[in-house]
Amino acid sequence: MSLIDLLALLPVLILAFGGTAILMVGAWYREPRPLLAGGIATALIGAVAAGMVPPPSLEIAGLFSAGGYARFFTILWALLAAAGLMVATRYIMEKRLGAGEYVSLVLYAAAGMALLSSATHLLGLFLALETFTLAFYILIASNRRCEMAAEAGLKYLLMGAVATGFMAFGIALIYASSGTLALPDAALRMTAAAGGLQPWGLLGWGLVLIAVGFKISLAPFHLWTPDVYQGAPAPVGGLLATGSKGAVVAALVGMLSLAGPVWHDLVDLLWLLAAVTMLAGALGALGQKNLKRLLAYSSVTHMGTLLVGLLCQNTEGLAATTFYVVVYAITSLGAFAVIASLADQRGEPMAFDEWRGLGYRHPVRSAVLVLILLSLAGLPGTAGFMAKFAVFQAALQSGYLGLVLIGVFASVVSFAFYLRVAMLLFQPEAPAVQRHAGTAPEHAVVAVCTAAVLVFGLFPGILFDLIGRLLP
Amino acid sequence: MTTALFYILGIILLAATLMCITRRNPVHAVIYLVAGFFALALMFYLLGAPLVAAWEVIVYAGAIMVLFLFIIMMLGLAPQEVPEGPGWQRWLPLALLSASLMACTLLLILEDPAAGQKVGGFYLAPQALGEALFGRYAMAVEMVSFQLLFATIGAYLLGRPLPKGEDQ
Amino acid sequence: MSTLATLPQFPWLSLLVLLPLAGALLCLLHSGRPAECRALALATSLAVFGVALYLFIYHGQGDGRWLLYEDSAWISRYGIRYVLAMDGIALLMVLLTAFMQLAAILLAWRVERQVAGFFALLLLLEAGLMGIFLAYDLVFFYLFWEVALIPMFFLISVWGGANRRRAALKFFLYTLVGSFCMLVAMIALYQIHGAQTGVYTFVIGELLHTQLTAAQEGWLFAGFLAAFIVKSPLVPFHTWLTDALTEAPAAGSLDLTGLLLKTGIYGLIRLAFPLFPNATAHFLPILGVLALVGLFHAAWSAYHQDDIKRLLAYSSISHLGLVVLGLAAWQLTAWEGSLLLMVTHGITTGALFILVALIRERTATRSMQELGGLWGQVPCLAFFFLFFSLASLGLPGLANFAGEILVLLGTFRAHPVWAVAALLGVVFAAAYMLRLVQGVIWGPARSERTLPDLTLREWLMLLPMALLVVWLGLYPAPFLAPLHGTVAVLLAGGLP
Amino acid sequence: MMIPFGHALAFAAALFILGLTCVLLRRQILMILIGVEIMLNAASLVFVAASAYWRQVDGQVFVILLMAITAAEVAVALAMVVYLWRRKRTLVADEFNGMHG
Amino acid sequence: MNDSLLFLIPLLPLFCAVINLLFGMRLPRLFAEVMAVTGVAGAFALTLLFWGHAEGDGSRAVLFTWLNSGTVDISFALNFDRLAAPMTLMVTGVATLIHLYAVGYMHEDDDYARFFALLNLFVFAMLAIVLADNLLVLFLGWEGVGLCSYGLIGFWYRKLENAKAGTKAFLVTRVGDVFLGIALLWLFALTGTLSINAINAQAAAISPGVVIVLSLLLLLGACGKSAQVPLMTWLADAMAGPTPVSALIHAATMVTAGVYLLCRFFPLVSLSAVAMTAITAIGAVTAIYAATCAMAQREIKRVLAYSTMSQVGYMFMAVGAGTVAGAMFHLLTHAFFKALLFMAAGCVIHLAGDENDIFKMGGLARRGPVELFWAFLAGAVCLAGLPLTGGFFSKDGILLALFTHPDPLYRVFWLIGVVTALLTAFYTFRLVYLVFAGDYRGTGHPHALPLLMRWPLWPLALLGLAGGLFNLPVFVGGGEALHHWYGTMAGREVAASHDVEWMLIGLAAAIAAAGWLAAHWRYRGYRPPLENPVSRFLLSGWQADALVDRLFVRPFTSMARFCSAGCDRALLDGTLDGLARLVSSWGRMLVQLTTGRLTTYLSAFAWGFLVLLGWFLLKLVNGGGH
Repeated sequence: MSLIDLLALLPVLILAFGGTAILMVGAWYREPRPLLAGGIATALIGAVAAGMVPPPSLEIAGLFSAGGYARFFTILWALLAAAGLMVATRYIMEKRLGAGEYVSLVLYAAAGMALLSSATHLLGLFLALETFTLAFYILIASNRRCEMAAEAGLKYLLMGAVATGFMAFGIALIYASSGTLALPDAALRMTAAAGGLQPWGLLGWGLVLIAVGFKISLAPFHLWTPDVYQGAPAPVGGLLATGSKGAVVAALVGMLSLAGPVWHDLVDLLWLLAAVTMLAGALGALGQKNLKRLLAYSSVTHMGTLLVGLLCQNTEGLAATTFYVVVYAITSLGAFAVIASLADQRGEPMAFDEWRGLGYRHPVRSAVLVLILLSLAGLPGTAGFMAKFAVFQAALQSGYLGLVLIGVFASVVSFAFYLRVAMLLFQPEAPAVQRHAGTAPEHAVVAVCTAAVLVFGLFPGILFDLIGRLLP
Repeated sequence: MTTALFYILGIILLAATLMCITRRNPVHAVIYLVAGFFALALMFYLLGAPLVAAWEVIVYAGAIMVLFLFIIMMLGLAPQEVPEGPGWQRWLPLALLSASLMACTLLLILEDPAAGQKVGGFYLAPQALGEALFGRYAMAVEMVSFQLLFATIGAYLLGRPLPKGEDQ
Repeated sequence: MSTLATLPQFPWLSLLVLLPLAGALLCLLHSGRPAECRALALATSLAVFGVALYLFIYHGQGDGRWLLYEDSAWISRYGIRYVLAMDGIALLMVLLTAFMQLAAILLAWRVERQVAGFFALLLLLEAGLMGIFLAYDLVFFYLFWEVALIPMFFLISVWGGANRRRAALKFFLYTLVGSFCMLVAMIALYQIHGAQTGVYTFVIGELLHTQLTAAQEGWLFAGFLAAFIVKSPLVPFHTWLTDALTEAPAAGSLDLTGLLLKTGIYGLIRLAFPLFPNATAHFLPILGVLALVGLFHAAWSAYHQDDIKRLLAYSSISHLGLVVLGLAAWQLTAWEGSLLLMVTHGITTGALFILVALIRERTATRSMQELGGLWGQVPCLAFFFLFFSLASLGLPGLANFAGEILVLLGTFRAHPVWAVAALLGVVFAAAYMLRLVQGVIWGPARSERTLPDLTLREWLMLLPMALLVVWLGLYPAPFLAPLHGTVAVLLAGGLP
Repeated sequence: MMIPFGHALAFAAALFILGLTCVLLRRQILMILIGVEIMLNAASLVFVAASAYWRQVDGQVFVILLMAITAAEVAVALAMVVYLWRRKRTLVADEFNGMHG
Repeated sequence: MNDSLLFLIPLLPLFCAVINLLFGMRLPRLFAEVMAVTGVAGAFALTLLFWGHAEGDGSRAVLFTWLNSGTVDISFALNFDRLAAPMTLMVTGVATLIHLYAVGYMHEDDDYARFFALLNLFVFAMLAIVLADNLLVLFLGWEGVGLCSYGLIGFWYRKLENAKAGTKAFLVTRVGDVFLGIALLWLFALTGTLSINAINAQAAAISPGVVIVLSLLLLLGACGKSAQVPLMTWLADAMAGPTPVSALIHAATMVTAGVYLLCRFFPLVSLSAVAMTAITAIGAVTAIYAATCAMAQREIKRVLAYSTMSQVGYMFMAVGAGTVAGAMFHLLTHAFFKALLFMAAGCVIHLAGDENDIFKMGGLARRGPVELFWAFLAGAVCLAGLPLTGGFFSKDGILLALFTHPDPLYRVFWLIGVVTALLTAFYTFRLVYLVFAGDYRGTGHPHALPLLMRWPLWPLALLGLAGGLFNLPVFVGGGEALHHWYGTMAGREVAASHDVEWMLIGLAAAIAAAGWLAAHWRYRGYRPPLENPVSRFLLSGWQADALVDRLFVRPFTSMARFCSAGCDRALLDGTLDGLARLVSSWGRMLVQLTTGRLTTYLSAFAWGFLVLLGWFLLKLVNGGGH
């Protein structure tokens, strides 16, 4: 660890130490507002630092990259953390949670996600993954007054632990077969058949894939998702749905760009995973009567689609996937932000009955939710469409017509369930009860997400150009 | 001699683990596992990793498993009354899994020349490991230290008693 | 095109798309004040109509090249451009859209619930339709193609009848399946073209010259066809329409039948045929047979309906069958007839849907069992009903006949048997339309209470339509004039 | 001592399977966690053996860090166990099935 | 004078119709009435004024282009030639009288504006047929008369039967229109034009087989409007309309449109002997069919309706026999006396207190104004073909043409014509006896007859009785004026020796007398109607309605049910719903995996791992490790 490394690590350090500092302050000073403000400020400073301070080296301690791609995601997750905190403000104050702990955990998770997105070493990958996963274990269950939160925490924790087991064993096998943990080498040496241990390594990659599959809820490892989304409070759910998944996918994209040929052997497996995931998510969401569970299943479909993009072993695919991740993160966060902003003493609106006719009480946020859902579904003009378009484009270019057709089928089914919610919001029969009017920070997050959905939908060039320049 | 010892230790490890996972009394299970980990620690030692062996005993057997034991005692967990009668549905994947994993292993050992290469005769001095840890991998150590810090917070947040009147 | 494109010109076409969009936004901003929303919507649609009329009068004459063309970069990564282009066909459709939208907005005047939303959706729909008719880049086109669905979906699902949710979902998903097929085909075409020429672009004009193998062309054509046939809708892909039209609110039905259905046929003309000429040539006979089957099937089905809205829905399908038949004949006269028929059908059937809505407002029913004798109670309304019914069944001198006879004259030259069969369908049209008229306006009055006859607003909707129906029936030449050049070019296998 | 690398891996694989068996068969949360520990130890065994095979330090470093992380995770997990016990007085995993579908 | 002014002839009634339609109800009643009569009378006057234009090759006037697309270039164009002129004159003239009559007839009805508008519109449409220069304009009128008859038959719309009768008329005639439409399309495809004269000029170039088919198509089209077998079922029901309507539409004008069409296309039709025979056959069958039906009818207007069909059958026979002049001659005289008969029948019905059944009349000669009886009788003798009446000469001309036709088959048609003449005389006098003779058998109270309903009868009676003068045969000293007027359009020259002609004329007179005598014998004193299967069969028009119902209507409705309920609802919607259910049931199955139990979730890990291992094994076995 040299000074250069530390400098290159600056944004993450800001997040991690800022979090720690707020934790310390929070131990004595229990007033939530300044702590939250501090947390948001820290996250924003981290984002600014990542954007403004050029890294002196492109590599940090051999474990992480500090290149543009890594920085990009660092900014994204830092901003996400800030948004997550903004959305969580009211939740923390109303539930009288420890603001210091909450803020520090979120910042810590953001640091973990940022590191994960830039991992170039299997050890770094593993550690970063564990870092934010641990934070989420705690965050999900942080509301100790809520039965469902406890259950969600337990499910996430146990599944996570098992996934960690798979991950560790997989990495071990990769190491055994290649003799290195540094990513490009680990992949390259396997194809070079150094020592002929390639099959073990392949099995190792498979096991890693299972663990990753759990994190980004690929079928059949997705079963926890709806329960956890439902149980976790919306601000945490928002982070879980966006950051935790996005960071893993970003890491996958990074790994893929570093480890090209090894994935070649995994293609058919990935193909199967992608297909099953898209279908499982779309079909599972069909019968849902709870918006958060529906969003969970929808995230499953989206991860399947992402995997399609990943499968395309070219820059098109990587760019498409990255674009998709960003868009998905923004959109999903928007959805959870709307849910959180409507939460009141009765809790968050979740069951469809609570949403019915809400458009007449809260027209703006309902309309925004509809827009977000349509973006998730992939309506042209929204960012979601461009994301799907990019992925399908790349997939067709790589010849995955079958996957595209499955994706199309899943999209049709997705439209069905998203539209059902959209209809529900504006059903006149039984006007819903008034929910919370929302606070300024919540509105700000919703507004930013909405704007992003539209801007990236109509002018995706901005983001595409950026990604094109950043891709490793 | 040591080669034979390795296999003996391996068998002890597996046997102890098997005992562990089949015990109905969690205390017994943990004790069996501790025994297994001792054997594992010795295997580490034989593979030329004395420091890891020591840590296995100290951290795993000594700290983690004791922590388990502590919790079991604290919560006063009785041996489970409900017999664990796993139906065939739960055995089936396991049986298939074990069979196929073993098949894979056998195939590899038989087919793969690299798997037949000998290991051993390698000794990594604790000093070298320490240098690696606090040299190249200092950043990882720092991350783990953060991890431990937040784990502490988490344990505190989750583990403290529920507020009055809200514990059911 | 080259000279036009280089000339700096006022972006009329963008204006056509953006005006309603702006109107929709303004409506939403005034969501608390229904009266202002109505005025805003009316003003917007009037403005759009004014622009369309201006274009018709001052830019309507052409020799088959683009009348107006706007082109600028949009998403350069995928070669997607912001291209709006107008030829004679598009001009006609734009004019129809602007006109029908005025009627729709007047018709929606009485909506009580969520007025701002309703009008915003109507205007959004108009923007979408304008985009469909003008966009000349595949992805840009697709954008509008889908965007136009959303307002219609909400119009049906929120303001519709008893089965609205089901109908709305069916409508949306059914058309969506087709659209997705088209999307996949679009991307595939893009890649094939890119691989061949190195130029990756979605601009239709550039894609025209892609070399495709027979199999490729067939599959891609099928993809496009899926979208357009469902939207048209050809039998047997039509059941969504009957439900959607029946359940939609009045203004929604008007737009759906008057405009949205035309987009399918427009897509065939604008995209599917020029892009895949060989596949088209192979497919035309099947298309003709499908159209005929649809013509008869829908006419028969219409005869069996009791709900007058559903009957009209089937009549729409039947008429569109004739339109498609004209296209399948691949003959200049038939094409011009089809295009004219699209316009006239939009107006006549649209007017009938308006009348159904007015009848429903007064009598609270749409069942022929419960209606009758309206001539004695609301003579003006009944007169218009009779008038438009007659126009719809193709009475010479009224609008539909002009289109129909051109279709038949043209089709007979290419496929006499088709034309003869289609003529038989004309009797069927008379059968169900007269049954409708008989059930609604003749017979004894069903209730004693007096019903109000047409109000000024309703006159404002119906009278221009009636005049237009007479005009189009007797002197369609001004509306045919912009078509001559364009159709000739299209039939020759190219686009300007 | 000289043993074929494959034999070490075979031991590890067997251990992993035993751990997985524990996870899948046992219903008590604590036992499931113990199963996870077994799986992690199987990974450790592979790391150490590979470290010897490649004559490198990295594998052992990973094991050390893995232990630390496990410790952290176990700490949180056990806190969760205590928390759940307080809520429900049971540690049978399937009892926590308030959400489903 | 400018030819374009010819357009005033049809446009005047149209203008008046539109004015009445739009403002009729808001302006004084008198205004509407004056408007209506002026429109038609004006057209009549204009026709006289423009008479000179018809001489020679006639005049052609183009108003503006209607349709232009590619090779299609169709204008609104009129052709006022020697065929059209007398027809125009007849239509406008008879229509004027009928309008006058209608003013009287409708004076108690409040819905007069619609009535007069439709009446005027009807005249306009008929004029469009008559004056059409091209087939499309003809078609416009063709459909137009269909529409107006629809509106007028169903005029008293509150009775659903009336509306249904109107619908029936429209639909059945539209079936005929389809055939005309096919002919139109085909002719356009063959000749590239729709101008009737141009088509006739090019007719010789069309291959004979096609000519046959085209002629048959035209014939079928004509059958629809002229209520000939097989498209005759609508006419009898059409009597549901007000009597002036019956007089106008179903006696004088609309039903003659078919004959006029065939005459217009005579150069084309006459090219094919087969087609000519078919025309004659249709005419003959209709003539005898309608005559038999008329013998058993009980309603006065239905008797007249069937007689119209029968007489139009004669006109068809005339065309078939090749004499356009003969057909037109009968058309004209028939128009006069049939309009007269209908209008008189309207008066009779008025007198009988809106009673239609002739068996509930009787003695009306004494009940009403005596001139009514004489007017009716004048019409009747014309219809029956008593010597020296207009009907006698025109009918005789047709029989002569049939008799002298070189084809022996035409003798059969001639025989049918003769038999029909006998039947005609019989049922005509049956009508006269039942209505006017004996004592009043009804219960209704007579309405007063306004003057306007009475005096328009006289000109018509005069025209009917003296109609023979228009085309008096040479051998009785006439000049065959009509025949000469038509010139080249007159069709075949009917040549026969004077002996034959005198023989036929004697036969005709004898037959008419025989019919009268038979009726005298049978109905001199009142006898109740026969109730036997034969009369029931004839009363129902040979069960034609039932036949049509079974052959066409029922299959149509059951097909409609099949398409709508069977195909769309059950099959298509059922398939879609089934697909939706299938997909959502997959969804339910998948969701059942999310049991909420951790053990399930964990075993999903195991299954996933298993798949991975399976794939791995496969790879190992296949690739030997690579």
